[in-house]
Amino acid sequence: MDSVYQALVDIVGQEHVSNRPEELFIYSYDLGTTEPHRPDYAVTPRTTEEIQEIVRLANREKVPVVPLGGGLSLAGLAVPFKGGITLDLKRMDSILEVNEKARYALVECGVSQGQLTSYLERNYPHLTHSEPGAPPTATIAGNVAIHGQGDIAQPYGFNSDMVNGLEIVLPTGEVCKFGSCSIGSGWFTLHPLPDVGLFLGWSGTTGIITKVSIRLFPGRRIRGVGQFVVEDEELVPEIMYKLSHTQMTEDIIAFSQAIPPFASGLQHFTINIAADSEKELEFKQEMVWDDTLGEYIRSGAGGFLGFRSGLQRPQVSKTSDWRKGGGFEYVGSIMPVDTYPECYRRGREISERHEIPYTVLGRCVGTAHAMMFSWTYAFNRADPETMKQAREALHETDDLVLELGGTIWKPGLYGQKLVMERLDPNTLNLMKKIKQMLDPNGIMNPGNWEVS
Amino acid sequence: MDIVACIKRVPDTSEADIIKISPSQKDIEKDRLVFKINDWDEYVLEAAVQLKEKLGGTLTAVTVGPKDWDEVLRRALAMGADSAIRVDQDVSAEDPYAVAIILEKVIRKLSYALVLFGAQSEDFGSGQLGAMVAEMLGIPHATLVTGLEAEEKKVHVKRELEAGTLQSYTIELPALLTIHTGINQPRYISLGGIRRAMQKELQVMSLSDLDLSLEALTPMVRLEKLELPPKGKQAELITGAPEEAAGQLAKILKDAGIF
Amino acid sequence: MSSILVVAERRDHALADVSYQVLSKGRQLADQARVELLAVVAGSDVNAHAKELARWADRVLTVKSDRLEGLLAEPYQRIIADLIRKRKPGIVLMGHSSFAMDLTPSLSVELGIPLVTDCVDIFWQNGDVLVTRSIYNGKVNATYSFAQSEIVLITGRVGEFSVEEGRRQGQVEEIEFAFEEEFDYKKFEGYLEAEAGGVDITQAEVLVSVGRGIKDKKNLEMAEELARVLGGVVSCSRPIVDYGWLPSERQVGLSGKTVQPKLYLGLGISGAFQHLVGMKGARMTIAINKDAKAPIFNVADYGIVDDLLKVVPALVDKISELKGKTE
Amino acid sequence: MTLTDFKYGDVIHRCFRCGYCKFPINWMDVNNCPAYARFRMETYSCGGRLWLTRAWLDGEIEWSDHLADILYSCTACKNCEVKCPLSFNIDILNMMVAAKGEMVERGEIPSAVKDFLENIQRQGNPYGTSRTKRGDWMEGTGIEEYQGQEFLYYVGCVGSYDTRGQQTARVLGKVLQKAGVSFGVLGNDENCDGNEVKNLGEETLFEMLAEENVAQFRGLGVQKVVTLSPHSYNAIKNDYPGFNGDFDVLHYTQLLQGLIRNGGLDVSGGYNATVTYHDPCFLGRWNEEYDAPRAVLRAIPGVRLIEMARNRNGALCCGGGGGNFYIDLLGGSEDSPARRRVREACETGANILAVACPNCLTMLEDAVKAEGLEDKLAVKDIAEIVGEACGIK
Repeated sequence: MDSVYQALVDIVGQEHVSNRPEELFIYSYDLGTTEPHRPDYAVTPRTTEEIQEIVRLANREKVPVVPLGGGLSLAGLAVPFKGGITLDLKRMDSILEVNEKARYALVECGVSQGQLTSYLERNYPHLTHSEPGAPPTATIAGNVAIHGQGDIAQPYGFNSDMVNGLEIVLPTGEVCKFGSCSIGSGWFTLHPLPDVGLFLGWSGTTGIITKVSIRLFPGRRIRGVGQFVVEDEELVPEIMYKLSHTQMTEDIIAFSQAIPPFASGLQHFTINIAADSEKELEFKQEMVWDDTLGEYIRSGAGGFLGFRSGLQRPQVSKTSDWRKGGGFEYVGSIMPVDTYPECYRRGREISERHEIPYTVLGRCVGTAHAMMFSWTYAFNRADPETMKQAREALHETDDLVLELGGTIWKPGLYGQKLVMERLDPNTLNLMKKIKQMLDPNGIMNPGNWEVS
Repeated sequence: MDIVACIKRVPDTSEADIIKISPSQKDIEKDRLVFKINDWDEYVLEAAVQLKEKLGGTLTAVTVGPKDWDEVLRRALAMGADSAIRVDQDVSAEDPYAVAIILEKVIRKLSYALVLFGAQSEDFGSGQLGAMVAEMLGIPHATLVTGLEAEEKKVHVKRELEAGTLQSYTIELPALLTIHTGINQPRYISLGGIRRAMQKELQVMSLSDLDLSLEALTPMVRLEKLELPPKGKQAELITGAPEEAAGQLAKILKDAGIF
Repeated sequence: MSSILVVAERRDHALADVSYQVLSKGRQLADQARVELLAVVAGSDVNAHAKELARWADRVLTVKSDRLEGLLAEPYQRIIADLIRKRKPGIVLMGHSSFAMDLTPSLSVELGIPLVTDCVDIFWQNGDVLVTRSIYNGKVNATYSFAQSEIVLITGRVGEFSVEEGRRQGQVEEIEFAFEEEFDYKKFEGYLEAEAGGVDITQAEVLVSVGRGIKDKKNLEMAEELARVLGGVVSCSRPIVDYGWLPSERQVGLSGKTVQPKLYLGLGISGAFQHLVGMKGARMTIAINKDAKAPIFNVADYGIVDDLLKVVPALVDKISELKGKTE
Repeated sequence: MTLTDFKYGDVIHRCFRCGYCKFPINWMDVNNCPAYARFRMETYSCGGRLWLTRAWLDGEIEWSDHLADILYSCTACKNCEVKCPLSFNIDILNMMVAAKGEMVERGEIPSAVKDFLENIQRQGNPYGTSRTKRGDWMEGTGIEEYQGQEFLYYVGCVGSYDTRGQQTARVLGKVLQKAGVSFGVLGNDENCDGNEVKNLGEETLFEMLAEENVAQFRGLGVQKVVTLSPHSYNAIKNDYPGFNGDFDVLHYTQLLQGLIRNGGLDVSGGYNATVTYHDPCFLGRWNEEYDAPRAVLRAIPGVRLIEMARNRNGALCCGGGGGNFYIDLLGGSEDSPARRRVREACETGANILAVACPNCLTMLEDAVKAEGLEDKLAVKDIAEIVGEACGIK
């Protein structure tokens, strides 16, 4: 009898542990191109206490622990490269508190984006959170853990900048709280207490987020999406700059893709505007369309494609069907806005070299302080050749990001290596110390950010 | 390894209250009943098919009965039997000895290393047939087999005694075993499989094909009469919706000092 | 008819209970017909058993042989067949044990004599012996007579015949028997006891016993829960072991354990004889079963005719409530 | 069978496992896939089942009891098809059924499924109860055998054998009598409709049942059928035409809606309760009939109809589909879909949970007991509510 298995059963109960081939198969796969690795156990805990016991067990037995949220990073961040215990956290799905006045929501780590969106729509229609482009099964906690950005990134920045507090189970099993909650106050602010930068962006290698408080923002009654297009990619940076200057938009996305063919080569803008009254909407649209984009339309450099009321959330999964189906993976990066034209051109080259319909996208983060630029490569899951092509394209793109002076967003193992090669030695050394201090047995999501 | 599996068809009598004795008192009324393969014989076929899958050889299914009985042979064919033989003779009322005489004749015509029977039947359940045939064929046997491992020349069997005790034997082939429930998990036979088995040839033999006459089958045992068994003491029934009944029962248990 | 012969069966160097049962029945039949009752016992150490049998039998025949280990049917068959040929008893009686099932059919073929197995009654009618069997798994009784046969072979159902006190002192006669063959085509390898998994249902005061009606392995949890609140353990009928849902050590019945709990609560057990014979000793029997006509209701003190999947959870609650009150 | 022989071998890889299939329309809860709601392991999600099926056919994993349980835990509720954004979504359930079909052909299926199918082969119902008892439910109702009446009232297995189902079958019969509808039933001659058999992957058995039923209906000159169960309704409406069985079939709520509208049925007796309605999958998502049952309820004086957060094509399945009302792979936990559903119904403040399907009725009523909500919430079939409203005791 497997003693670790038995111990896990004692912690979470028979039904929430498996070491059977079926679960091990499913949890060995990322949705992207990363090669599968089987965990030894799949566990679905319900409480922070259970997670603590599991982590302590893992330290005793020197078994890796791999936390898993929605599993939609596509970069293989939750693939159990060294086996061990995959912790599927999606059963911890309670929305614990919505503080209307202080505009924050406290959620357990398994709460999905869709769940919170729907909850707010039904109970607090005047509040919203920054929902990323991922499918709604993506989790709030997973997204902040990888520095995600959402559909109100333009005014408010990274989702990880919206964190008001965290509850973390350390790799050694202790529970720590960060932010005002750590001194027994509400979960309304992270500052001015000591920094928690030890956990965000570490891809679950320094601890397991069990609770997170994130900021909520005004959810306006009327939301609409305007479509704008230019032929010349060189124009995109200044347009993004000007649009963000108006402070009238919630989301600015520029994208270009090979499908449908007639639109190939064009740069499309999706511009979200929200308002509480027709008057306000009209005013904002004037600022955006007449005062900002008007000149491009008049000069013929750009065109207005239309305006749809209501917020259309992109169903990115459809990209997975571009090459007879099964999947896609993208390289995300955080880039200076003015690199857009080069990102687009070089990305398109890479795609074409690998016979993949190109699709690139830049989302304005903050007041054009940066953009999240992504290169997406679809593949056919039934055709290993296309997966190989995609994998190569992804690696070339990782190289490109750094060449163009950007940083890779939620890099996979290959990207992490590139980043660590370039990291300032002193910083790398500090990371090493932090990692060794927090995770002496190296059990947390090993393979990722292996500084030591 | 060549295997012969002897199987039969029985009425589904799982519900007590659908059984009626016919006026003659010599049989039960069968018109309201549906028929099925004998429970034990499902284990026989599963065991036979598993041996065939493991060791190769042929599997022949045999039954003795009227046309309707083809259906159990179809199941056998659907499961993987290579051929099936039905001796067209209604012996359902006869004593096992008569049936044994017929089966001996059939089996002697076939190539076999192992002959399998169900340990008993759901209807008469005398549990005699297999061992009788073994004696007639002059080959060793083991009844009530719940464990079976076969090699080319011999089989290792576990047979069941009372009180959870088993005894194990090694028996040289050819041999005859009667198979008990629980030796395996019989697979489901899809209707598609049964329909496909309709294509396979199914051989029908008459007594004369076996150089047998009805006289040879004269039973040594005569059925006098059938009757419903005397009622034992009847349980006091607790009625009402589940939770009411449960409530009363809980009280009874408490009063009885169970808890 | 000159005599009735009872074939005694030994298990673990003791006489099997069923042998006493058929011996008593044989005594009764012999007295009614005023014929001699013979008993035969074979094995390596049979003297003690011979004395035992002599309390019922007029004459006990012993066959000393160390070739009979492992209840190998064939050597027994040789001995008994030879004996029957020589003594020509009118009735040969044996308990319907696993051993008898291995032995009697081939014996009847060898001697060309009729065999009726697993009889629940054996009686005289106008000088002929008649037997009653239980068929269609317990739902019909069939009575048989024997067409003109000098010798008939009958096995009696386990637990069906009560044991009368034996007060005789029959004679003991040792018979010589020499085997003419090696039985090397069939080798006894040993006895295997059901592997013990820690739960001994024979010691439990309360048994919650599950049968086919439980429908799915998963529903065992329900029974476990009920057993917990009643401070008992879960046992089962044969199909549950056949399905592999519980180990055979939990099986009550002929091929399983015989139990005598304070309470026997049968869930979805129809009550085939093979099962009932193992729980007759229960002081209180309760049955929950969908089929109102299930035989278990003929032995139970109380019954609920309903879906156990609905009753059991309710029962667990009610019991917990009542316990709550007392504690 | 290998992946290449698999009828859907060229599409099954297209599932990206994005997980939209776990949600209801309004995203309020990732637990709208009954099997995933029950087990919360990715294997039990729609995507998990598709990936496992592909891996099995590909030889990447072996068949196992566990794999069989996972596939058979799909209740065919169609939530995944409604939510999947990709164009192959129309084949998701077909893929599941085809995979189950492969297990059926190999004979490797959960023991409860084996019982279910063998019982239907023998007795024409999943319970294995004698065919000769199928008509017992109608004792003392004065309901006639079908002999050329306008409607054949097809009761189905649950209505014919399950105690609770029988009550509903009787009430509906009386309601139809009261409304003066000309109808008859098949009694002991009724056979299983086969809807579940098809979803359990036993294609040939389903074909046989469909052929026999169509032949029987036509032989009797049946033109119009009204069913108690949405499962029967679905089979007769969508599958029987493929067997030359073109019948004008109604679910009873559709018939009652018409009768009430044109005054054929007097429900002025009323029914005083706050009612929430649970959409049965085979009436709702499968046949997009969301309005008739609600219209019937609204027509009854005293009924205050309120909706659960998950309703219509976003409704959570009771967990009884795909044969699970019998094989019950999703039971035994507070996460069982039926128990989740009755808790949701309770949250609305309703005191009556109305259903229009005998399977839902038994599933949800048991769940109410398991949750100990008897004093807050009662499960009633719409037929029973109508029955009371028109004075049938």
